[in-house]
Amino acid sequence: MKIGFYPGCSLTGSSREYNESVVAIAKVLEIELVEINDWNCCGATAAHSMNEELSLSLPARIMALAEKQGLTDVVVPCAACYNRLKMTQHELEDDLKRSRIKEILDMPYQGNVKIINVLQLLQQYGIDNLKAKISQPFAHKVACYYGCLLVRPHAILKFDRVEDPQSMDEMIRAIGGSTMDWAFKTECCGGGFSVSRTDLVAKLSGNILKDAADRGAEAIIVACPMCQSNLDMRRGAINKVLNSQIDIPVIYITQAIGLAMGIGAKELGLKRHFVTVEL
Amino acid sequence: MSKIGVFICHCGENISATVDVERVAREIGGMEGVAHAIDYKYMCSDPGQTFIKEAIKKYDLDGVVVGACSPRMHEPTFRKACAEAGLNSYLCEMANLREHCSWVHEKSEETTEKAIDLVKMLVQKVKKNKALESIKVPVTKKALVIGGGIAGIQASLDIANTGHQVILVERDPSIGGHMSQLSETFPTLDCSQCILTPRMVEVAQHPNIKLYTYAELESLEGFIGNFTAKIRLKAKSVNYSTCTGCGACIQKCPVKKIPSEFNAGLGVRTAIYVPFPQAVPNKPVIDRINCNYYKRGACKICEKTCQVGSIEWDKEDEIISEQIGAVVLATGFDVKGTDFFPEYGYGKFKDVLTGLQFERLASASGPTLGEIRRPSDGAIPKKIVFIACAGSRDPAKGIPYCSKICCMYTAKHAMLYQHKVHDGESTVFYMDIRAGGKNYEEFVRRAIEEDTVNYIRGRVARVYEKDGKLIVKGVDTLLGGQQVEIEADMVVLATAGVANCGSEQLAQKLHVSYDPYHFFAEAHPKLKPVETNTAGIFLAGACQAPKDIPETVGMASGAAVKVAALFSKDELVREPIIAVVNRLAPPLYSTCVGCFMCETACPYNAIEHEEIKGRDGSLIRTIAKVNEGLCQGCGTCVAFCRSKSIDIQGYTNEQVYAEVMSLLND
Amino acid sequence: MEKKNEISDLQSHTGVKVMRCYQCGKCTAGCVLASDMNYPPSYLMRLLQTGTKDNYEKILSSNSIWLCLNCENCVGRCPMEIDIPKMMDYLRTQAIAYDKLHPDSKPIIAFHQSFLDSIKYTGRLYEMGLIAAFKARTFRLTQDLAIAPSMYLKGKLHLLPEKIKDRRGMKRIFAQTIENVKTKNV
Amino acid sequence: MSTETVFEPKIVAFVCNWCTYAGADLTGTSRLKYATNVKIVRFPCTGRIDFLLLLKSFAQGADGIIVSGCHPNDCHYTSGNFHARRRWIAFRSLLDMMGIDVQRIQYSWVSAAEGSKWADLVNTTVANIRALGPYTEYRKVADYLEKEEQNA
Repeated sequence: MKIGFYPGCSLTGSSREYNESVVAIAKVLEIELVEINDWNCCGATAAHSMNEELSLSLPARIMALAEKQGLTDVVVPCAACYNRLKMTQHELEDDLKRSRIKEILDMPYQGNVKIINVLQLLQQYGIDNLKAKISQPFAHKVACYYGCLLVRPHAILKFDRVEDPQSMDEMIRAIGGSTMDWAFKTECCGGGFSVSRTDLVAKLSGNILKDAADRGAEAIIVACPMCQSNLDMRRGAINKVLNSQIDIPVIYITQAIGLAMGIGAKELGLKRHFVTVEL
Repeated sequence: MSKIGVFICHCGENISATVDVERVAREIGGMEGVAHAIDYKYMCSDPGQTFIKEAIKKYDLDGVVVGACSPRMHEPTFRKACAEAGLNSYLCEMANLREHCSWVHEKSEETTEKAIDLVKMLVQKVKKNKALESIKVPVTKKALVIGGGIAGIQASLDIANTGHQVILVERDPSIGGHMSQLSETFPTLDCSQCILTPRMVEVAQHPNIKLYTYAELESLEGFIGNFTAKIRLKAKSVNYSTCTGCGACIQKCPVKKIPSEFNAGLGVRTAIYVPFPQAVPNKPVIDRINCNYYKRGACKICEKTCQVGSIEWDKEDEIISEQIGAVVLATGFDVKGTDFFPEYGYGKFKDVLTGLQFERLASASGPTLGEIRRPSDGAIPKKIVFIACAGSRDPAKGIPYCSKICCMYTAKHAMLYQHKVHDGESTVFYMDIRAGGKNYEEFVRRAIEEDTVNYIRGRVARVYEKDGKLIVKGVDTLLGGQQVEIEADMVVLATAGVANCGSEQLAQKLHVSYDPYHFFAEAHPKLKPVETNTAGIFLAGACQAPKDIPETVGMASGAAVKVAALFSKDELVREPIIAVVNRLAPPLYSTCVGCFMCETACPYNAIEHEEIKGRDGSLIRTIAKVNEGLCQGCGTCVAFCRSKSIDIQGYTNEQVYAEVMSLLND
Repeated sequence: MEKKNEISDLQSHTGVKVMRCYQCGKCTAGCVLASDMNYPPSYLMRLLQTGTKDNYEKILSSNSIWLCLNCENCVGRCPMEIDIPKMMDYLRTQAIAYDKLHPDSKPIIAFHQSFLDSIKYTGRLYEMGLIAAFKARTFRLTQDLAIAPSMYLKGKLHLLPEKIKDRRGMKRIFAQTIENVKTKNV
Repeated sequence: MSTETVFEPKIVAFVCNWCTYAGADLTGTSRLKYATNVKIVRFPCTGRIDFLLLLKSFAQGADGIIVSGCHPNDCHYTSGNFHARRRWIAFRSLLDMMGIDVQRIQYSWVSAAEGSKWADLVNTTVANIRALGPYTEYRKVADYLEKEEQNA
């Protein structure tokens, strides 16, 4: 199986362990990831907060490059990038906007590249085929945290259920773990305020962490670098707000799967977390 | 040269505001064959009609065109007026200047010109109109009432009490409908069953009412006064003529865990069952989907326990045929479940209920004998939250319309809760309180002021479960959008009232129209609320739109009166809008070549074969003949006729060609 | 016919019909930051419905538009499917043009600008540079001193930026959009 | 938009009494606005509509035609609209043969409850026909009809 790959900035920097784990399991699953040449940043929250045309041009360039490279499907592990690319594709269905953006880029853009997230990639690969690769069942009780960008807006992303989504839970169960019903699956962690408003991030991520802890989660499973860094890197600030010592690790779904496949903690980047991972 | 009279109505200002009515009258007056043309403020008013009558006499008119509202509104009015002045009523036509012109266009040249064209078109048609005699048909004085809820019960009793026969058909094993499931009723808080059950018994005992429970309409054919209804009597597997209703079989039935429909899924029932203790008839049916015997061919315990041998295993559905003259549709409504609301848990929280389920909890005949207890653990909820508009007024996830009854029953629920759980706290999240109705607003005020129900103006974003509590995240918009969080023990959703399942198919069987939400459509939103577009079929209750009990009962009585009025005559006149095959003098007799394409096209088998014989009795030709009783005047045969020998009165080829020509050559 | 004003511009631009809102408050009830906002979403909708210039300016100078995280909870639950986040994006761009920005917007805008600068010059996000620039803009010299080094040690920070080849293309994109004063949002 | 430069097509609508005529009444009671170009001829049922009548209309200079009745299964007369639909399908090929652009006839279903659908139908049809321009080859149709009448 061969598929286009857009890592995005976080995966080459602050969240490189996500990248490492994606690459590691892709190898085991014999999925060839073809990186988009000379890709740029999607603009994330900053661009669409500041200027709409910019927020459309940056993702459009990425997809134009993918088209040029002849990629039909592109997997985007970062939920933020995934969301921006999908939203841009949707916005550019409007002829006026499309022609304007093509003029800005001066590159051809069809808008027909299929953008999928990691969970969709694994679903395509097949849960049963995935099971076949499991050597050390991931026997832990975890809380799957989806956040905002993976599931909303449902009308455009059309991925999973908008409240209480299940795709990650199914995957965890498939690799031998157990999941829980909890209340903050899709509540916002503070996303883009990671640097600018750490106080609000601590508050919002605090609510999430507390509920998971109260329900006895051994780990929180995520598929978004922003969620991961807010819940992991900001743990000090969070624990201050909650005035408690919650030390539940926050790991990527790909890391969990990697562990179940028997891949080493180092190779999966588990050593890079702030909250020590002992699973 | 014809003498047509043309009368242009201003309809107050409804037409004259955008159409230059004087100019219309002026220009039509100049038309060839128009003897008289005037405009007047209200043509349908008494003086207006007098103008027409006088003109008919004064100018000896041989045709009348009234340019006013839709013929669907006032055609009968003006045709009657013409008849009173001695002009055959079918020589009167209407040009629709209101619904099809003044109301849908801005004031302009074009609008006035369109009005002129429409009137001209009808003038050209009316020139070709022929005097017609209306057809008299007998009336079968027996009514079919579909649905045995309070609407059907009321309609049946009212019709039966006028001395006419009624056939009442109910889908479920017992009559009673939703009303029998209710605890107390607003705004008086009298017990629903106490006022309903006597009516149910009256229905069963009434000499003029034939009750078919566990039965459904299979098909309906014919027309007003002369319908044939086929009714499917579903196999009850119990012989009602011998069954005493002792209930021994129910005691012994081993299949005990079937969710009870009557208790809205909160209670359980057996496979052989009577829906509820006060059921009418109070005799059981076997639910074949869940019965052990029908599932795996073994059990038959009920048969062993039955003293009188009433179990009929091999009984099959039976289809009976009834001749009837009118139909009353009273199939009621349904409530949306809790599972369609993602943010309220997709229906997975046991203690999030629908209003109807709460009725069962509050009802003395319910699964908790009237105690408010949580389905999850049987505990008495100390904090309860009611969420109004859960699905109603919600185009995104529910339905755009207001279900109308929820504001009142939610107030009632909160009140009942406070009466039953004295130390309890109840909160209602609402958007608006719609309490229009006698003593309704007073009732809501009582809930707030005397029973201390906490009303919060705002919607709930989501409900989630934590440590056995239901966390309700709401808002108080009257405090500028202050967030409110309540740890509740039970949440009740006032889910929307929707059209009953199968209503669309039923409408199609009956050829009545229905709205986008599958509620049956009334003939006129104001003036014909109980009639449908199909003559002889009437509406009662919530099958037309969500309604409370008083309204439903009123509407049911209204429908009954319409039926009684229809049955007050021995025969009724039908419009002679039917097909005819032309007849000519010998040797031609008719242009019909006897290909009988019309016969293949006719939906009513109204085409007969007529043999034309010579004096010596020898067969000359066989041509088509239309049975006046069966023909409904759809005209499909006309389009099929190659030799143009069959035509439809009121819409003849001559007439419609004249209309089209007039529109295109001005 | 609706008259041409700020509201009609907002509507024609975002496709949001402010009059669709019937003030049920569901958006506010579910908004994670409503309690930190000057005006929670439903209240903001009401301000827009009045159509007055004063109320519109109240919104532009409020912190609400900057605290909105675009988490999309509101639109996901809105019975009338009103796209509040899209509206917020628009209002932010309008607020920048309008000179009375709420103080809460400063660090947020500073972050966004540092972020975009990094993209403009390198084509990608240079986190070390971002943090440095952000500190410079906000004078929050001490913030994150604790975690930055450990980020570096965990290999989460590069000392040097990754640069894409087609940096000219990047500059062109910026020149034609955010730096182009005439740029009206498509 | 300057009306004097725009071509105003002549459009005749053949509708059934029970669904579309009533639907158009609802458009009125709902005060929805639409173009004045379309004029309604009322029939008991679309099953009644003889498609030669449509040709006649073209021969007489109609630029476009709307035929509309009840939705499938909703026909007041059970099956009239099905007959109409079958005949319409056959009729289309005849139109092609005669070089009449099928787009000049808008075949649709509008129920008694679909007032807004009627307004949309009228407006889109007017726009489409306007785009197609005036129908000029009606002479051809007229000749055809004369032949037909001789044969009959």
